[in-house]
Amino acid sequence: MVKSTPPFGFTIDRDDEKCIRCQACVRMCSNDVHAYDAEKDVIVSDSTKCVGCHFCEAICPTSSLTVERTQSQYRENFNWTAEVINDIKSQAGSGGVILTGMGCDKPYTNYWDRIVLNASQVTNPSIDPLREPMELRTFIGRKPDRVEIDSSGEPKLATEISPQLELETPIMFSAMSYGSISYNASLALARAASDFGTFWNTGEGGLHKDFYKYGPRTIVQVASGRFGVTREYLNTGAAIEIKVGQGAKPGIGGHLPGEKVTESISETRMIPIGTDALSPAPHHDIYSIEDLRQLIYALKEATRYKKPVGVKIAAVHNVAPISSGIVRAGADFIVIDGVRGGTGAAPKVIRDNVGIPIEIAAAVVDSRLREEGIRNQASLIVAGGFRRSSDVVKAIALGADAVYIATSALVAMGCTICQKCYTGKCNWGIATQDPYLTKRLNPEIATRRLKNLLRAWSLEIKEMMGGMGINAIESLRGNREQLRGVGLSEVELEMLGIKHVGEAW
Amino acid sequence: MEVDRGGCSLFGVMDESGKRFSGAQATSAIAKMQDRENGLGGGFAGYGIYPRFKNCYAFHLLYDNEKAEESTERCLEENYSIEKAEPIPTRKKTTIENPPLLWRYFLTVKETKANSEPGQEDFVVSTVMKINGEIDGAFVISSGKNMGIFKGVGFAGEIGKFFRLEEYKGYAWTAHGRFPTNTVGWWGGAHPFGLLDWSVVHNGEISSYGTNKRYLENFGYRCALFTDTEVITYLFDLLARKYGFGFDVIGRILAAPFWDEIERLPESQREICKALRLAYGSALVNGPFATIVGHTGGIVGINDRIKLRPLVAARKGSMLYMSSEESGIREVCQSPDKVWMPEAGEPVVGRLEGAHG
Amino acid sequence: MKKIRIREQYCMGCRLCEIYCAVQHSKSKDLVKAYRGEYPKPVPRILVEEKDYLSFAIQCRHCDDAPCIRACITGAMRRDPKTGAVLCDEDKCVGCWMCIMMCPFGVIGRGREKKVISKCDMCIGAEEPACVKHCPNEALVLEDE
Amino acid sequence: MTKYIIVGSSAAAIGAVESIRQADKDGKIVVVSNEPHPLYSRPLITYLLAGQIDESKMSYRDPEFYRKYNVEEVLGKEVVAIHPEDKKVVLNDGAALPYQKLLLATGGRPIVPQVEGKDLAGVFTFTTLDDARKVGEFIKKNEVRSAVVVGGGLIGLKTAEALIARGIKVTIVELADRILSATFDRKASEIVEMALREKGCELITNNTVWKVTGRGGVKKVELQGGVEVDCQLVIFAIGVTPNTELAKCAGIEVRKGILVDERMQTNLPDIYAAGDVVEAYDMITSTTRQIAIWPNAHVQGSIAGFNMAGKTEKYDGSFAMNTVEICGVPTISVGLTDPQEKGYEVLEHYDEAQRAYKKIVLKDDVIVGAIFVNKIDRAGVFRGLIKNKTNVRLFKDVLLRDDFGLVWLPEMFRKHMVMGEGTEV
Repeated sequence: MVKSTPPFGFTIDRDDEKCIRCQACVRMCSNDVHAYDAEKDVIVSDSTKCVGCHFCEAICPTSSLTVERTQSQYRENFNWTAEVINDIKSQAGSGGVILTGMGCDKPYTNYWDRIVLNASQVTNPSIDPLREPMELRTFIGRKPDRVEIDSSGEPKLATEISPQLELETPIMFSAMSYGSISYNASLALARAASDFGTFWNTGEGGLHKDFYKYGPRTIVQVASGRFGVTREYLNTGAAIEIKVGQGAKPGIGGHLPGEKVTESISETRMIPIGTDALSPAPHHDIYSIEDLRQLIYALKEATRYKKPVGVKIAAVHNVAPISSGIVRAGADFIVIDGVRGGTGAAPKVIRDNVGIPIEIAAAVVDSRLREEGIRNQASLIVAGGFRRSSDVVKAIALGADAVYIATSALVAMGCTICQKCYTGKCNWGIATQDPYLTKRLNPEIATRRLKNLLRAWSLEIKEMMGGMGINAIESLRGNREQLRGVGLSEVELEMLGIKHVGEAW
Repeated sequence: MEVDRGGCSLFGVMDESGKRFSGAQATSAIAKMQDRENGLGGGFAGYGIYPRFKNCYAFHLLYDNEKAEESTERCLEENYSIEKAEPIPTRKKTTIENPPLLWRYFLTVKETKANSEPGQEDFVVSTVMKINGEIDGAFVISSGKNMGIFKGVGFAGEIGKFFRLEEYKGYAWTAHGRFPTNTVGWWGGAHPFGLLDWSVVHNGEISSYGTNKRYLENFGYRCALFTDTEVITYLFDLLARKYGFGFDVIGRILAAPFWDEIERLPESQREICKALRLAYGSALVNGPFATIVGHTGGIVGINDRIKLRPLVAARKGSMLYMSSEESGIREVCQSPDKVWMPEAGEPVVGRLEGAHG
Repeated sequence: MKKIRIREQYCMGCRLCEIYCAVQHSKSKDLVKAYRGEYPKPVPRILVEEKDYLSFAIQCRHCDDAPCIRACITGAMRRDPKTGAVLCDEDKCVGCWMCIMMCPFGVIGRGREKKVISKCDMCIGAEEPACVKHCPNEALVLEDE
Repeated sequence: MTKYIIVGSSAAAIGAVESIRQADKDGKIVVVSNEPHPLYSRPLITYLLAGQIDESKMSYRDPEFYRKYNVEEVLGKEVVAIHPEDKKVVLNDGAALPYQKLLLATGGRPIVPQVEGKDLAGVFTFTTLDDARKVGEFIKKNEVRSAVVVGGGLIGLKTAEALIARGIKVTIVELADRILSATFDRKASEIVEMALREKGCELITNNTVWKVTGRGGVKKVELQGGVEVDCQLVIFAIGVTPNTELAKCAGIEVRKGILVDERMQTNLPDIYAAGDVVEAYDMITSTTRQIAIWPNAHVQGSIAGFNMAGKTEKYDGSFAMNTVEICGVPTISVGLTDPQEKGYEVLEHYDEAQRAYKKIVLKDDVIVGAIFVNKIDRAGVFRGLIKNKTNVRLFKDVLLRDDFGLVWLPEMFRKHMVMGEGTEV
């Protein structure tokens, strides 16, 4: 039969009037899309190889390139879409699981886009964040049930406060392992978090020795593969996060192909060079909540109760009761990663079909913990597809203490969400270990851009808070009265615990 | 919040020595600031006004109809010994229109229901929550000992006359004139708001309402009225009565200092303030407000953390005055010893001599 | 003086510095016109060296003790008193290539049109040299010495 | 206030003035030159003759240079004696100038062979501005159409090129079997010879002029073996000899050139020497010898200047190197280009189409010499490697590549060069 391969999805439009044959595109494309034909003095582009990362477009000095989405058209069919047909063709050819990168791109309702915020009008003043103090400082960790003050003599605090992470903005960088992203990308995250006063997360790949100096701003992850986990590692971090699940692939382990296990990565992960790094789907020492409790306390013991220990799970149907169990098992913070959470590599079918949106998960977990009177025992960090500052504000108003961002951080560093992270050929130098590509990400620029993003979002959060007449993030946290749903059903509103637009207090 | 929106006037006065004086002062002071109200609500709280029944919980109730009255009384009889029940005396010839039925009851908790003092208080709170939440047309205005709240729809000065406050004597009085912008007046919605001996008069609109409300819900408070005053009353009840914090600490919770101020404090204070914000961040009252809280031990005035609503205080001898405007104070005390503007978040505390808290 | 610092670890080998340098020193100073309309094609005064995944762009280092100035037989090569840059007066240069021989960086070249040398002039008059301005990865940065 | 006297006014003198003024703002500097012209660049005379430049472009520095540097010029005067014991120099007009520090930068003068007819009109040497003017005028006046240049070295070839540029038919007579035999190897010589011939220049090698004939003016030269060449102009460019007489008489140690130490001081205190007149250290041969080239003169003058002004600076030596473009063929030669002894390794590549020649001479994995013809753009990198005695063992195989550059150097060395980091070189 005729080879039935899926048609490609992009076309390179080159304005030949403007092309000066400088060949920057030829040199730069890791997918070898462009080639110079010296005989004809033209540059030709092979669109079939294009992944749509737009790097050539960005580098072209005369803007002569446009990467356009083109899809060879099949007969319209609501069910048998081009994506479906192409996936089948691809699998009929490969016989394997379809891999992809980044987060779920399916059009499940994005509730952030269906929630609007409040603002003060007339009866109370909005606050100008440029003139008045506006506090975003956030603490992650177990909060005391009650504060006791010893007033015999000079008043003194008589309550012991559990270890806390102190954030200058309620935004942290979510787990991305060194291995899934480049050294320079990790470095930029570490530096930006340190400079800005927030935290970054090692992911499950261990902590490179060079990054130990950023330890006070690092959340170290303990995942099922236990890569790079040592006593020193645990004690270097500011907090420990036990990774049970990830929004992009709940119930699935991880797989870093051997080619990516370079010398430096092998050292950091403590595995031989060139071997596949496999994270099992479950932690093989956690088959129940009691096991989790043991691990939490083992880690607390290992760090002498000086670091908050948290647990990250993917948002799934039972997220609320599971969260309650985790808090009761002794976690100081709990991370919920929604269905739109990203990944370096995941089976497409899992990424797109497993898990629930973070908006609902955040709301039900917060409510559940409050109902059980244990909300103060653990901080709630939510993750999975935070795209803008308003998403953050809405999450906090639903009840989250802080959010994790990762995809947004990558976009700040250049990523265009082409979803090809798993190929290791990231032209932007982010999701790759190829030294020819990694040097493209200047960590100084990346750090600056990440800090700018944090700064911009923080300013916007302050603007929104000021508009609501709130000058401390504590007063936004769980303040669902500031939220209203647009066009949501009763049940959705109930899950979110918010009123519909039009309803007053 | 909706019911509290607007300008509003506040007034508070007490004699810290415990000497009792008539409600006329509070009436004329609040009437002086009539510009700040629109006739849709006014009210007063008086402390030390029922010395004969000082060991009884004095319940002030308003009823929309007799059916509500019957149900309520049935509920009270079940749980309390009613020492006395009577209509609250009112003056007929005023501008006040269509008053509801107004009754007061002096009650002691039946021993079978609760015997310890904290137990009795919790029981009273649950009774109030029940009547207000479940009996249609009945509303408990106040429920403390040796105190009472008098409020209704009308200009505050007229409300004072209506309730014949000049005939009561108390050591502390608070008063409120309302300016709600978009609701019909309802007698129960006027200030002060009360629970046990707590009474709150409030000028402001708190933007942290949702956070505060959900926080209080953790401890069994049901915010039925959707009002700031209700929330502030419960916060005082939780922090002062249940947790036993002094007003200075409560001030640092409700109007928490900013982090950069906290960082400048000496270490022991810094630790306390930080711990308070960590533990009670959800009790931080955000947005503009000025509040005067009354209780058996005295009165406390407090502002939001950036002082977006006015509050002025004055002293003359053992007398302490607090008011939205100085004019209110000058109306009843022409030459105070000292007049000052309290700082944002700094509580002004009037303490009854010999009282705790 | 301000000098261009080379940071090879960030050079991605795109050679845009060469392109912008050439255009900066072209007649039209316009990318498309310079490359598609001018003859001879403009020549960059910066050079990207590449080997495997290592690359860097190098141009005149404007040495403190510049061997090219010492070697110049015409006095065309001189230090600009204001900026400290090593500049060549093309009117004086006779193309003896003494400076090319002396430059240990190999960053002085022969001009294409005239028999004069061609070297980095720090884009005199411009706020920032074109190579620095257009380096997408800040592999070239202008720094105060 | 120190008083400096500098004898000579070319590259070494300029180098010295520039350094003295860096170290001593006030000292009095006197430059004595036997030429009547203010500061000019001697190598430019061939360009002047060719008409490529006019006299206004001859000045090597800003015409105001001496004034700006507060230097007193004594032009057109000859120093005839040095009295080291009195610290004085005597001029040909009898004046005696006292000095505290003296620099001899007297350079060299052309060698004129003792052949018959050497004094005929139309016979010249070619090293000074006056020479250039005279030759220029002579050509114009006599409508010279053919010339013989004796000597196929750098000066000879540049002069020949200049004459060719003026439309004169030139014959070069060279004693050796090829031109540029001192600096080039045979291949390189051939390429240049080819270019000269293509321009119509005639080359006669293995021969020399023994007689110049003509009445009133030159008519022809006679070579050995009976060869005769008609011409109206003869230029002798067979070499230069250092002007060491003055020094010798003053008791300064002289071999071929004046001997100096690392600080460019002669054996007599406070008397320094620099430029073409000295013998200095050759890094490649590890001997002292004369390397009469412009960059050396400037550096030496500069070192001498610093030391005269009380700063200690050392001259670390140099080596032979030269660059010349003849008839559109640019060339650079550095160091030992054509060793005859054993123990050298030679890498070479010739690109026939472009006539591009590249030759690298190594000894014990260190480059000691190189030739570049037609493609000279990165020759300086090799000169640097020679100077630094860099061991090239690890990248020897790429030295001949067109894209050879700093990127191939060992990491530490490269980073130092490129990023200005790392160890001092």
